[in-house]
Amino acid sequence: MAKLPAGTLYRGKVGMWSWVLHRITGVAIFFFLLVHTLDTALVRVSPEAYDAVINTYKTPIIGLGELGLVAAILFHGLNGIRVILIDFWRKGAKYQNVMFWIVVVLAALLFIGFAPRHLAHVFHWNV
Amino acid sequence: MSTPKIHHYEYDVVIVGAGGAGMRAAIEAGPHAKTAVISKLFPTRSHTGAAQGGMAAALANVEEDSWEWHTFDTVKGGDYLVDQDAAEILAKESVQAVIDLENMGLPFNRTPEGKIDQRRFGGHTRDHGKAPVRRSCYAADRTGHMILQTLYQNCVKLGIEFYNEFYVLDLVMVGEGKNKKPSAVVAYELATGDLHVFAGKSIIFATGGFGKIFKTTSNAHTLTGDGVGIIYRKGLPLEDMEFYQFHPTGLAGLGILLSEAARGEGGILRNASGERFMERYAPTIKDLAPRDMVARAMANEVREGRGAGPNKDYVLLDLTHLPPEVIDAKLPDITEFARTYLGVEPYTEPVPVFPTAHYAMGGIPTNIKAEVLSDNNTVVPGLYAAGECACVSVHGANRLGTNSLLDINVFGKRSGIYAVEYAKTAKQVPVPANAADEVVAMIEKVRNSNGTEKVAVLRKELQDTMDKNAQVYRTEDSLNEALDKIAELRKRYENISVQDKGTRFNTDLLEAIELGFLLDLAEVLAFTARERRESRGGHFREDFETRNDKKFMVHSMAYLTDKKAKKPADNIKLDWKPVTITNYPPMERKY
Amino acid sequence: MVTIETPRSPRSRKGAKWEKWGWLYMRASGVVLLVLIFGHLFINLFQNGIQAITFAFVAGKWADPFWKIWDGAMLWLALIHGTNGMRTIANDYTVRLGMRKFLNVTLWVVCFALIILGTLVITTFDPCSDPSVNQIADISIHCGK
Amino acid sequence: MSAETKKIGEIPSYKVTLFVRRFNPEDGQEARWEDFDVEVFGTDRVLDALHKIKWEQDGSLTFRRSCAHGVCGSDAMRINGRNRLACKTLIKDLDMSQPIYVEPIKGLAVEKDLVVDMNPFYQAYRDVKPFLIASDKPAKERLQSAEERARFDDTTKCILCAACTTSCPVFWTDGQYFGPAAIVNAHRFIFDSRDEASEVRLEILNDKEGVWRCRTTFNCTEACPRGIEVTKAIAEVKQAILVGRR
Ligand SMILES: Cc1cc2nc3c(=O)[nH]c(=O)nc-3n(C[C@H](O)[C@H](O)[C@H](O)COP(=O)(O)OP(=O)(O)OC[C@H]3O[C@@H](n4cnc5c(N)ncnc54)[C@H](O)[C@@H]3O)c2cc1C
Ligand code: HEM
Ligand code: SF4
Ligand code: F3S
Ligand code: FES
Repeated sequence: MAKLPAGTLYRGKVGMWSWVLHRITGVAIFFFLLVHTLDTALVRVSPEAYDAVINTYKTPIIGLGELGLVAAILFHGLNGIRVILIDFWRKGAKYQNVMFWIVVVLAALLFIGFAPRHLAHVFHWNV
Repeated sequence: MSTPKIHHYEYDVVIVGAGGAGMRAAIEAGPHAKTAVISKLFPTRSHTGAAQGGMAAALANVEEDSWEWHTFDTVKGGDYLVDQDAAEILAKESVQAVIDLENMGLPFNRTPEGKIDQRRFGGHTRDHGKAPVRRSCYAADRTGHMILQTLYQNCVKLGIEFYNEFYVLDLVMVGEGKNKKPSAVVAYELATGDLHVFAGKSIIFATGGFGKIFKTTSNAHTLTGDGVGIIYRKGLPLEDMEFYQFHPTGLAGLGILLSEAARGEGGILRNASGERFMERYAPTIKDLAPRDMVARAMANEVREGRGAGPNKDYVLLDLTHLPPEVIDAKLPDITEFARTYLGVEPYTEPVPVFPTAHYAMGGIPTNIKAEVLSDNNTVVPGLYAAGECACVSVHGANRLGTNSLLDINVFGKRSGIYAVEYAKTAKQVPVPANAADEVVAMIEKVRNSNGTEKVAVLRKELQDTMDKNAQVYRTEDSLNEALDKIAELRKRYENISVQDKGTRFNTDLLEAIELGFLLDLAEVLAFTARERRESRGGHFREDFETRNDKKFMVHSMAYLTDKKAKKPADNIKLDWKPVTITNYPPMERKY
Repeated sequence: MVTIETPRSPRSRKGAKWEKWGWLYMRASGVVLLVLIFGHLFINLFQNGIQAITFAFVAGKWADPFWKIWDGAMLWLALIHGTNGMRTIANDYTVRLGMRKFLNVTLWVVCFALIILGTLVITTFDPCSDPSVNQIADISIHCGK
Repeated sequence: MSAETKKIGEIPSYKVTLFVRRFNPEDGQEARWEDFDVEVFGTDRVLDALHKIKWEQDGSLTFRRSCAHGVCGSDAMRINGRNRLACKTLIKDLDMSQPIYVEPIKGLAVEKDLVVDMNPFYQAYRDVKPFLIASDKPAKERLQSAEERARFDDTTKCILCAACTTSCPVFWTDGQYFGPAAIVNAHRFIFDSRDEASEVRLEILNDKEGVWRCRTTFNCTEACPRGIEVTKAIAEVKQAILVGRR
C-alpha cells in the first residue's frame, strides 16, 4: 500500500517560522490566561486567599516565567498586527519579510525596556 | 512471472494522447459520444504546454491580413511540399480556432481596444511575401501553456473521462488488407502494471512528436513517438519522415527553446564579430526568415569559424537593445530560462543559442478529415490522427512558427467531429480474445530481460548519431552511417537488461519500450532522408543542394514490411505520394 | 509524524460558514487586545511591578469602573480569541473526528465557564463590602467612609 | 561528454553525493535514505543527477519528469528540505560540499520513491470549478482591456506542480484543506472580467477547508517555481469573499 512520507523538517523561511512562533506563543498565552482568570477570581473568595496565591507568584522562578510570558505576548501581539497587515494591506504580502524583522526589533526594544524594571521588581532591587 | 491483470472497457471514441490535439478532439467528441482520453502523462504535463510563441490566425486585429496570404505563406514556408487543400483549411479555420479558444477562456494578450493582440513570426507575411505581418495570437510567451490549460479546464467542465499515466502500447486492428479496421487500443497502467483494453468505434491518435531521437532537442523526455511507432508497426505508412525541423534558437548546449517570438519582438542574431549575419542569407526578412534557413545559416556561421564562445560553437541572440519592460511583458519566461540555465542576463548580455531538434513535419498520414491512410489514398475507417504525430500535410518540408498550435486546434477539432460522426453509425469491431497478447509478450520480454546492454547507453548512442549524421546538414554517407549505427543498436537492443522487475511505477521498463519506438522512427527518418536526394525545407543534403521538383515533388511514404532486414533498413518499403496543389504552383523560395 | 486524514474523502460543504467570522474575529479582537493587553501589562507589571500586586491593588483598580470595563473586555476578547485559536490548532493536529469534537467541546466549555466566572467576579466585586478593605487606606477613600 | 559535443567551453565537473528517499511498495521495507555519488557538470540540474543515477546506477529509481525545463510541473520534490522542481534547481546553486537530500513532496501518499499520489491535489483543483463560466455567445472574441487582463495574469502561470500545496504546513496536517494551488486557480477565474461565476467559486472557498485555513506562512510563495505570488493571491480571494470582487 501507499506510504505516507516520513518527515524531515521543512526548511521554510521567515513566513513559516514566524507562524510557528505565533502558534507557540498563542498557546502559551492561552494557558496562562486560564490560570490568570482563576487566580484573579480569588478576589471574590477573600483578600487573604488572593494574596496568598499571588505571593507564590512573587518568587524569582515565576518572575522569570513572567518575563517569558511578556516576551511571548510582545511577539504574538506585534506579529498579529503583521498578519493583519498581510491580510488587509495590498502591499502586505510584498513586505511580509521586512515586517517580520520590524516585529522582532520592536518586540526586542519593548522587551529591553521592560526586562530590567521587571527584574528589579522581582529581585527587590531599588530603582 | 505472472501475467498482468487485464481490464476491458467500451467507448465510442477513444483518444490516445491528452496534449493540445487530443484534448481539442475530446472537447468535440465528449458531449456527443462516450469518450475516453488515454494519456501517458497527466494532461497538463503534455508538451503542448512548452510552446511559447503563439498561434497563427489571420484575424487582422492589428493590421490587414487574409487567410489566402496565410495559405500562401504556409505553402511557401513548407517549400511547396504542402498539400494545399489542407493548408487552405488550416488558414481558413484558424480564425474560428482562435475565437473558440478565447471563448473557452484563454487569456490572450490584448490590443488597446481589447481585442486579441497579434505579433510577428518567421515566414508570415502580408500580400505574398511583401513584408512581415502580425499574425500570431499570443499569451505572453506561454501560449502553449495557456492552450493546454484552457483545453484541460474545458475538459474538466465537460466531465471528460481521462485515464492518466496509461501508456498505450498497441493498436488492435481486425481484418485483412484494405478491410483492416481498428478495434481497440491496449494500454499499460503505470501505477499498477495492469493492462487495459479500450474498445472504440473511433480511435484517435494524438500522441505528439518524437524529438528524443535527437540529443539536442527542445522536446520533452516523454516525446518518444510511441503513437507514430505503433501505427508504423501495424504496417501502416509514415509520411515525410525525413522532414524534421531544427529550431534556430535553442539554448546552446541544452536545447531548451527560446521562442522565435524573441526575434518577432526584435531580437537579432549575431556571430562572434557581432555581425547581423542573417542580412547575408535573407536580405528582406533577415532574422525572421523561416526556421530551416536560419538554422542552416547559424550552423554555417559556426562551420566557417564565425561562431562565438570559447569553442566557437554557437551564435548569439541579442535582445539588449529591447527595453527591459518589453522583455518583461512579452518574453518573461524565455529570458528566465536564459538566466536560470546559462546564468546570462538578457537585458545586458546576448544569449548563446544553437539549433535544436524541434518538430516532426512528418508522421501518420491523414486526409483533411484527419482519417488515417493505409496507402496513398485509402482511408482506414474509424482511425484518426491529429497534431504533431499526424501528417496532413500542412507543414510540408518545413513548418512555419505558430502553425503547429494552429494545426492541433484545427485538425484536433476536426478529428473529434469526424470521429463522432463515424461512431454514430459504425458498429464496434469485436475485440479479439487475444487482443492484449502482443503487449503481454512485449512487456514480459522486456521485464525479464537480463542482458548486458543498458537502455540509457543505447539511447545516448542513438541520439549522438542522429545529431551527428541527420541534423541540419545531411549527406548520403552521414545517413548511411546513421543507418548502420541504428542497425547495430537494434541488435544490441535484443540484449538489454531492465533492473526494475516490479509492477508498480516501473519507469525503467517503459523507458526500454520507448527506446524501441525511438529506434524504429530514427531508422525511418534516416532512411527516407537518404532516399530523398534533394534539398527542400528542413531537409538539406550537402550532396544535393538544390530542390528537385521533377523527381521529388512528392511525399515519401514508408512502410514496415515483414521482410527480415539483411542490410540496414531493408525491411522498409518506400513509396511516394503526389502533392495536392490548388492555387500556388511551386516557385523558388526566397525571402 | 502525524498521519493525515485521507484527503480523498469528499470535503463536506455542509454547515454554516462560520470560519469567515472566526477569521474576522481573530483580527478585530487582536487589534483591540493589543491595546488592552499592552496597557494592562504597562500598568500592572511595568509601573507597579509584580511585587505591588496585592488584593488591595486589584481592589483599588476595580473601584474605578473604567478598569472594570477594561479588564472585562480583555477577559471576553482574549478568552474567545484564545479558544478560537486553540480550536484551529486542535483541528490541525487531530486526526480522528471524535477526538476533534471532544477537544472543541472541552475548549468552549472551559472558555465559557471562565468567561462567566470572570464576569461575575468583576461585576459583583465590591471592594467596600469586605470588612477587611476598610483597613486599607487608599481604598477606603472610594468606599466613601 | 566527448570533446566535440561540449557546447559551452570547459564546463567544470564535480562529485556530489545525493541522499534519495527510497520507498518501494513491493519490497516490504520501510522508506529509507539511500546515497549515491554522481559526477555532475556546472550546468547540471538535480534532474540530471537523478537521471544519471537511474541510467547508470539504479534503474529502479522512480520519479516523474517530462519537459526538463520547468514548464510541465512533473518533478516537484523536496530538495534539501524545500520544495523545488528538480529540473529547475541547478546543482551549483546548492551547497555542494554537503550531500544533497532529495525526498518526495509532503502531505500526499508516497507511491514509490519520489512519486506521490497526486489525485487528492487534482481533486481540490477540480473542486474550485477551474474553467470560464460565461453565458454570452459572442460571435467574435470577448473584449477585455489590457488592464483587466493584467488583473489575473500572475495566476495564469500555474503548472499544477503541487510544490505550493505540499509546502503548506496546514495541508500537511489537514489534507482536506483546498490548498494554495486550488486557490490560485480559482483566483485566475474569480478576477477574469469575462467570468460570471466568481460568486460561486468564492462561496466554495468560503468553506471551512477554504481560504480561511491559510495561516499566511508563505511557504507556498517561496516554493512556487513559476514565481506566482501565491499568498497575495490568497489574500485577494479572502478580500473578495469579505467585500466582493474588485
Ligand atoms: C519548446 C516548444 C515550443 C513550441 N512553440 C510553438 C509555438 O510557439 N507555436 C506553435 O505553433 N508550435 C509550437 N511548438 C510545437 C507545438 O507545441 C507542438 O507541435 C504541439 O503542441 C504538439 O501537440 P500534440 O497535441 O500533437 O502533442 P503533445 O502536446 O506532445 O501531446 C502528446 C500527448 O500524447 C500522449 N502520449 C504520447 N505517447 C503516448 C502513449 N504511448 N500512450 C498514451 N499517451 C501518449 C502524451 O501523454 C501527451 O498527452 C513548440 C514545440 C516545442 C517543443
Ligand atoms: C496582544 C494582542 C493579540 C493580537 C494582536 C493577536 C493576534 C492574533 C491573530 C491575528 C491571530 C490569527 C493568526 C492567523 O490567523 O494566522 C492570532 C491567533 C492566535 N492567538 Fe492571538 N493575538 C493577541 C493576543 C492573544 C492572546 C491574549 C491569546 C491567548 C489567550 C492569543 C492566542 C492566540 C492563539 C491560540 C492563536 C491561534 C494560533 C494559530 O492558529 O496558529 N492571542 N492572534
Ligand atoms: S501555484 Fe506555483 S507551486 Fe503551486 S501548483 Fe501552481 S505553479 Fe506549482
Ligand atoms: S503555505 Fe499555506 S498557510 Fe497559506 S500562505 Fe501558503 S497557503
Ligand atoms: S520536468 Fe517539467 S517541470 Fe520539471
